[in-house]
Amino acid sequence: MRRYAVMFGLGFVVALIAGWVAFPHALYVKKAQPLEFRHKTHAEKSGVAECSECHVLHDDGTFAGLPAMEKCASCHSDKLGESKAEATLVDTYIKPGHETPWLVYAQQPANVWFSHAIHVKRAGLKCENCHGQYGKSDQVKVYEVNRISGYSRDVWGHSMSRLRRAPGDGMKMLDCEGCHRARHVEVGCLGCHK
Amino acid sequence: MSARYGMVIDLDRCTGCGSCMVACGAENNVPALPQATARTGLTPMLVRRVSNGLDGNLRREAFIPILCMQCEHETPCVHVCPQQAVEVDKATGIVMQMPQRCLGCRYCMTACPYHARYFNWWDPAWPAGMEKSLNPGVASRMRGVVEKCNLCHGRLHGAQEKAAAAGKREVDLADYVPACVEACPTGAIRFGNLADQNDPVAQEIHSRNTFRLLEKIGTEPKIYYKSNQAWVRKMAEPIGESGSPVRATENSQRISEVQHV
Amino acid sequence: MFPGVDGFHWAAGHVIFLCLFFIVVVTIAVTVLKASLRTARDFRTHRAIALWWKAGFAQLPIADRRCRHELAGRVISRTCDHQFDCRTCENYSRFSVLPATGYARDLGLDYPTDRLYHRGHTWVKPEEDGTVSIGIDALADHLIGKPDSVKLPEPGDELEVNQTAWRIKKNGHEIGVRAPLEGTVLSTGGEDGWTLKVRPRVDIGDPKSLRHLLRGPEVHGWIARELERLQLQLRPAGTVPSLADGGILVHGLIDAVPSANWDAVIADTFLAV
Amino acid sequence: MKFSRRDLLVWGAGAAAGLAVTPVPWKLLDDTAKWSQNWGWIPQPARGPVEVKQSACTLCPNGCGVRVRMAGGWPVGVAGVATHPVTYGALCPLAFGAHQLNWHPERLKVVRHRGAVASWEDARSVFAKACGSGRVVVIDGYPGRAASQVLSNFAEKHGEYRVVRGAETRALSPFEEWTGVPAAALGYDLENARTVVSFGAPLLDGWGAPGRFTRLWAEKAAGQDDPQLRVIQIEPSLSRTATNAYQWISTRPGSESALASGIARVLLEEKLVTARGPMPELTLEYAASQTELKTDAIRELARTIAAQGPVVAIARDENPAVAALNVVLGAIGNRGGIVRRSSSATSQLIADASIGAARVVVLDSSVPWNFEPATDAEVFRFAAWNGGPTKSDWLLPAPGFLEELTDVPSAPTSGVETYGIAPALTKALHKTQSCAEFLASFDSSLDSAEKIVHGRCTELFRARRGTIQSHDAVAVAKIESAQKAEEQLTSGAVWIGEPASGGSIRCALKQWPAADASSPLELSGSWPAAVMPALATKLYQESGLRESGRNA
Amino acid sequence: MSSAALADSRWIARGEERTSLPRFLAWLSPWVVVLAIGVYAAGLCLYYGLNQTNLDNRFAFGLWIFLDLGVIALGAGAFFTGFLVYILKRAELKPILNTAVVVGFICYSGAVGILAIDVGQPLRFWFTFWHPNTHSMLTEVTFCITCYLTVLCLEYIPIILKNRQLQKLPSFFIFEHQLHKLVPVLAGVGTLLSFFHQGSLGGLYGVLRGRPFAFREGIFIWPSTFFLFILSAIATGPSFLMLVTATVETVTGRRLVANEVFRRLAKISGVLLGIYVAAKAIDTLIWLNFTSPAEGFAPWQYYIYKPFGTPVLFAEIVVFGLLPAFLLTFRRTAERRGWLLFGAGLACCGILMNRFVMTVQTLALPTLQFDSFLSYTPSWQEVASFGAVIAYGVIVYSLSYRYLPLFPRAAREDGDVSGR
Repeated sequence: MRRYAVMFGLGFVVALIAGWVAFPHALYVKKAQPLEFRHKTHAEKSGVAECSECHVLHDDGTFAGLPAMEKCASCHSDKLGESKAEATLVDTYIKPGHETPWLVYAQQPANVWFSHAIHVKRAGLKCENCHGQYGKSDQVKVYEVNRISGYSRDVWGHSMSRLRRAPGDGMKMLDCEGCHRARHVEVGCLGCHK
Repeated sequence: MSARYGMVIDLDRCTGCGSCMVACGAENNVPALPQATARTGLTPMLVRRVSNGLDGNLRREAFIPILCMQCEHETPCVHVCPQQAVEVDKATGIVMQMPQRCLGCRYCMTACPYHARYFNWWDPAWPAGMEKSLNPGVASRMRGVVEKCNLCHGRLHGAQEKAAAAGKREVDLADYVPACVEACPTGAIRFGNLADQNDPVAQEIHSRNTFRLLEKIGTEPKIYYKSNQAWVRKMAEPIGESGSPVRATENSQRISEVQHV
Repeated sequence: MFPGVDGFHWAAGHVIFLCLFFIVVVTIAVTVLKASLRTARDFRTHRAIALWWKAGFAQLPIADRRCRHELAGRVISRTCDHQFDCRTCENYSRFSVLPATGYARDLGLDYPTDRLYHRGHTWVKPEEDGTVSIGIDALADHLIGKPDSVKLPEPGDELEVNQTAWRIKKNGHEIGVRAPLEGTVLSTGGEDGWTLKVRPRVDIGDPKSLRHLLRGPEVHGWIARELERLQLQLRPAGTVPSLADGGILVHGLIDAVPSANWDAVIADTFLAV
Repeated sequence: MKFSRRDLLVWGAGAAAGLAVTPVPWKLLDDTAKWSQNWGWIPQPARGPVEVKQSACTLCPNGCGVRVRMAGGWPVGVAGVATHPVTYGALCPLAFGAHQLNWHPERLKVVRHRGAVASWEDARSVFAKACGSGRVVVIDGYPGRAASQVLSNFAEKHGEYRVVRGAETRALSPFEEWTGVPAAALGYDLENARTVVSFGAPLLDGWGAPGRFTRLWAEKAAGQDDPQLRVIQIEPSLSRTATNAYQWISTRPGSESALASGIARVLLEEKLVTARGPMPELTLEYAASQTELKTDAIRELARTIAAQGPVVAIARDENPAVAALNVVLGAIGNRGGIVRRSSSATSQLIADASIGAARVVVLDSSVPWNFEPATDAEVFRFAAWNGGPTKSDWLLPAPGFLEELTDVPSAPTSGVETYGIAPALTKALHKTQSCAEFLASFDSSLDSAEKIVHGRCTELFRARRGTIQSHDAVAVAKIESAQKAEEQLTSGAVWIGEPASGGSIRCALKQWPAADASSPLELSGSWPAAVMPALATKLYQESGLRESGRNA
Repeated sequence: MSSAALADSRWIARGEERTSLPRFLAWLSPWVVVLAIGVYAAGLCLYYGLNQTNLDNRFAFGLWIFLDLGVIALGAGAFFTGFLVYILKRAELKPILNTAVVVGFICYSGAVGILAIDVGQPLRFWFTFWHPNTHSMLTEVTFCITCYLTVLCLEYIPIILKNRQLQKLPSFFIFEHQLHKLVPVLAGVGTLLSFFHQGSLGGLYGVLRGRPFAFREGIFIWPSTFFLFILSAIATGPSFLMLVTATVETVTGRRLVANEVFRRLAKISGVLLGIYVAAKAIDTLIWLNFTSPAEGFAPWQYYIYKPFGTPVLFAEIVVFGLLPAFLLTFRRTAERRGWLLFGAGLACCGILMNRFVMTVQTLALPTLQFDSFLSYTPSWQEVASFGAVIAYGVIVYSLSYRYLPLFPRAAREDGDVSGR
């Protein structure tokens, strides 16, 4: 009898390890960003105070998302430093005039419609509410993509159990709903889907 | 206050040109699949041709654009969907179909009295490179889900965003005009907020020759029709009501003849 | 489905529906759990054997469940409902006093009257020293003839009544012979090499303790019926059953009539599951 | 220790139990469902900044104003321009799918020589040789553009310039000899007409600039028992126009001229009009027998026609009798009738199928696909789409929808003179070249279309006539500079000339034209492009609204 | 005796005689072929999508849904017998119980299998549980069928574990024993679930106010079809069991169940069928005279399109309703096997016909003035997967009959040892 108990326990533990440790590694592929980028440095050195200085929200409500190449070029027209990243930026992207193929952490699937205007201008949300402290970070965090759904890891959030999460970690529909509920905002499916 | 978007379609003004269909298709990224037939195609806006059943000089035809009727009361599709992929939006009264939630059981299609719901029998496909010309405001649907007219929710989004940017809560109806309404060359399709008493469309629904399809089943559609011709108004009534057996009309006849793929 | 998940409403209908659903799910889950736990428990307490015997008995056709008193001719017809364990039968004493009308006829088999017989075709012979010897009876012996192999229990092994005491292999069939009573194996072997010497765990002085074993006239009645059954089972398909003429019982029937459904025969004879 | 089967079973049970409390099963459920919502093989719209631009549709000579929604530099939607002076924001059904035409499966991507793939260089060398060795005929389907200017300029030097006219223009052609005004300069003053007699013209079904008449009809006639605008449709079958007409007269096919004459006779006999023009010699009875109508019916019809003026009769195609009826009705050069639009336009040689001896024939992409010149010359056909089998030796891929800058002269039936510019909004998908570019590249002395457009804008500005209509109308006189005007036009504004001046036409019709049965129509309707937007074709099929893919 | 045959015979219940292995395999093989083709067809539908079927936007439901409704109705015998035996303590029906469970299991698993192909996005099945719309009859059906299938599995397991070889494993043996003790609980749950989803399947159509042919007024949240479906299901369930058992008896040439049991089933089936027919007739009258006119639909127009004329209605109520009800109830006919089975057969055809009409006629009839009556012919893929379900049923039942004690010897009235 004890033998069976041991066997059972053995299976149980093996499954736990496989599920909580091995599985996440198998599910998410890590991808490197094309460039080094430091939000912190940009804030300090070039005195960029507001996120919206680079991530522009136009007057008609449309949101630029990641700044276009010209924005970078306005300062990095030629190398400001010796770092390798600097070289790549200038030589491979700015000089030939190619956009940097950033991997977007907060990328939502094609069927989601998200308006920064409504959330920032009308609801007065701070960037941190959804994007966390990344704006103050000192290096690009590693981009992880879900093998099956093709979603960025940020959608599910970094806590696999989704139990203990920092604010702004996780951009699942559940998270949108939670926030809407908390603020008594009622939106139908097609309020956020397209 | 919540809006109730609706339409009044003046059938006397409809020449059956089909602009609304094409505009709707382009707006909603409807694929033109060669294998689709009249019975398996996607036509969220479908212009049906009807006749008064007479012959020779007395024969007259009319055209009835059929889209989702946006039923307000006991909305059949909403009631039957097992997983809440359809809902009547509280704020706009639009009956919203969510392809991403849809299981593809097609129960809603059997429930819809107006046959205004369509199933994606195939995956959408376009000539190589043409995705560049797709409307970014609307996601393309995958095979195996039901879709229908959502009153151009993509355009509603645009209007909402614009309103928010301008610091307003209510969208400006000038910014939110469904594709079919915009496309109609004779202005036969008129769109408005039925909840707003000052809206001309809201007033028009009370006029004498305005009617709705199958009014008696009590689904309270928000799409109204209008015609000064009695025989056209008769088309709103169920078969049998008019006392004579169903009158097969050109394209319904055609549809029933279509061979299956 | 749960509060906080899109589509959950605190509407009466919604909540009632879900509650009902969860109740059903829980009921089903509990049922399965209960069954598994009980299984684990019984598994620990080796109840399997008892259950097996029970099940085996339940699977016997009515005709094979005759009460010993019917076999002895004390009653016209009675079906046993105690798994052949007369020790628990409240009616035993009532019938056992009746006169046995069953006549002893020659079965062509040797069934000494100095021993008691178990329905699984084993016999028990009380010895003076308070031990008993156990062996398989004539019919079983004729049936099997020369076994390919025999696996006897080791001295010191505990026997449980109705439990498989030793296993005999023959022509690919494995025959489990049931122990007639509970006790400790003292020695194996003996004149024909198949008998066990056992110290019974029950007081064989007490008449109740061996009550479940057949004796006297019952034995003849019983064996007669067993032979009939054998006849039916061994006859080539399609032929009319002819009564036993004793002569058929050659030693090693299995080899003599290989065509028969020996699986069934063995099962019915040795009351296997 | 030995690992028995039962051990394995128990181990498995444990593992199963354990797995249930890991994210594995639940996350997989979630992700597989998500996967089904984001299948990689399903094209999704590209992301990019959205902007709205104005231009004009150049797929047919009506040049309706279009508002194009662009995303990431590509057109994603077409709509009408509400302020457009001719179309009032209406378009034909096909325009709404036009932005997908450039990806149409039948799009011509490469040069083809008798079906085989060839290169531009081959085409050029062959053309150059041929040019040197003989007469070149250049055929244009959309005269009056700057490009047409290039074409004719080239043709004058190396041969001959001819045009293919649309049905609407052909209907006006009889007046050329009677009035001396080129058909290209004539138009209908429909805005002021109160009765329109259509001899089979698809007035509500893509006739002229589609928006123009449908809007008029919708405002003045639709659903009214006694409309201000009476549309009388004379047509054998119940067409869209017929069913919506004030009156539908069903006649025998091909009897239009007879009926026209009959009506004219009644009008004159009964003095329903102040007598102008000659009395047709054919009798009312003859007309009746031809049309299979009762004589009384014709009388009745004539009275109805005369009842509410001004009246104008519109033929579906060239039809002298109907033209003459207009004379009788006094519609020539009068308010609500047939008016002279511009003084500038000149008459051009018609490219009827036979074009004398020629070494090379060049067909502009604006020539209807089903126009095949009867010639043994080497035929170079420019086209953006392949319309099926053709006799042309060379197929040269021309720019598609909104891929090239062109200017937009007045629409064939327009009552006023207009001018607009259709800028190229999208970059070319393939290595294409317009006929004008091609020809100009052989003769350096020729101005490019762009240059001519620029010149025309300057002229327009200098003339200081008319107004430029964008969101509001601005008199040209009030515009500060030529290139300001050009800018406005390039961004979708339209120039409108003064309203047609009345009696500037002198019509001399001596005797009634011979009533020949009107020619059976073989040319495509108002859609000269070789193909229709796939979406439109598909939706028409599925709805059964239009049986044939053509003539929308 | 070949070693294979010997090995095989070890798995056959003790003392039972079954046909030889080769003959058994010969009997299975055609069914296996049918199953294989069907599985291939189903694979096509899953891989390429439902364009493999002839369903379309008007005929959104077709052969498959009819099949689901049909088999689930016929499978009702499972829960109803369980209900009679364990809740109403009708011990005399015990002999039929195992068959009932197996049949039920086959029907329900088959239905669920087909549903998995029929929905456009099988991977999203769990959305129905995660975001349920409790107003939808389909939700009720989904929940109940899933639970009930689980229950059926749990009821089936003990029967499987009764297999001679499996029984030798003590753990299995005890588990079977214990689970068997708890089966009454499961029977109770099963009854509750089946009761609801049988009804909801009717409700499925009854609530379609957009389909006046199907729409019915009702009691509380349930349209009348809800109750009609329950009635018809429990009425025909026993009939189907009779048919199955009788068929097995003819195929195997063995007498498996006492006539008494048959008579009892017949009585139950007949009486319930009688009640059903009455209810159905009343419902039809109310629908034609009140419900449908109130929606503005003239009653006669439902029956002007061939082949769905009034004869269909007549056949449904009289030929397949009243007639079998009499055949099954009256002693004279009920005592004659032939008549009995004929009656049972009619009853089963009746319920299938009812489900067919409710599915197909409902969709075929036009609602709008300018609609037309449509017809639809299933594609081979649909038919093949339909056949697969039947083949699957036959195979599972054959295997169960061969290797499991479906009809315990002990329970049989003739205690004949050879188990002929």
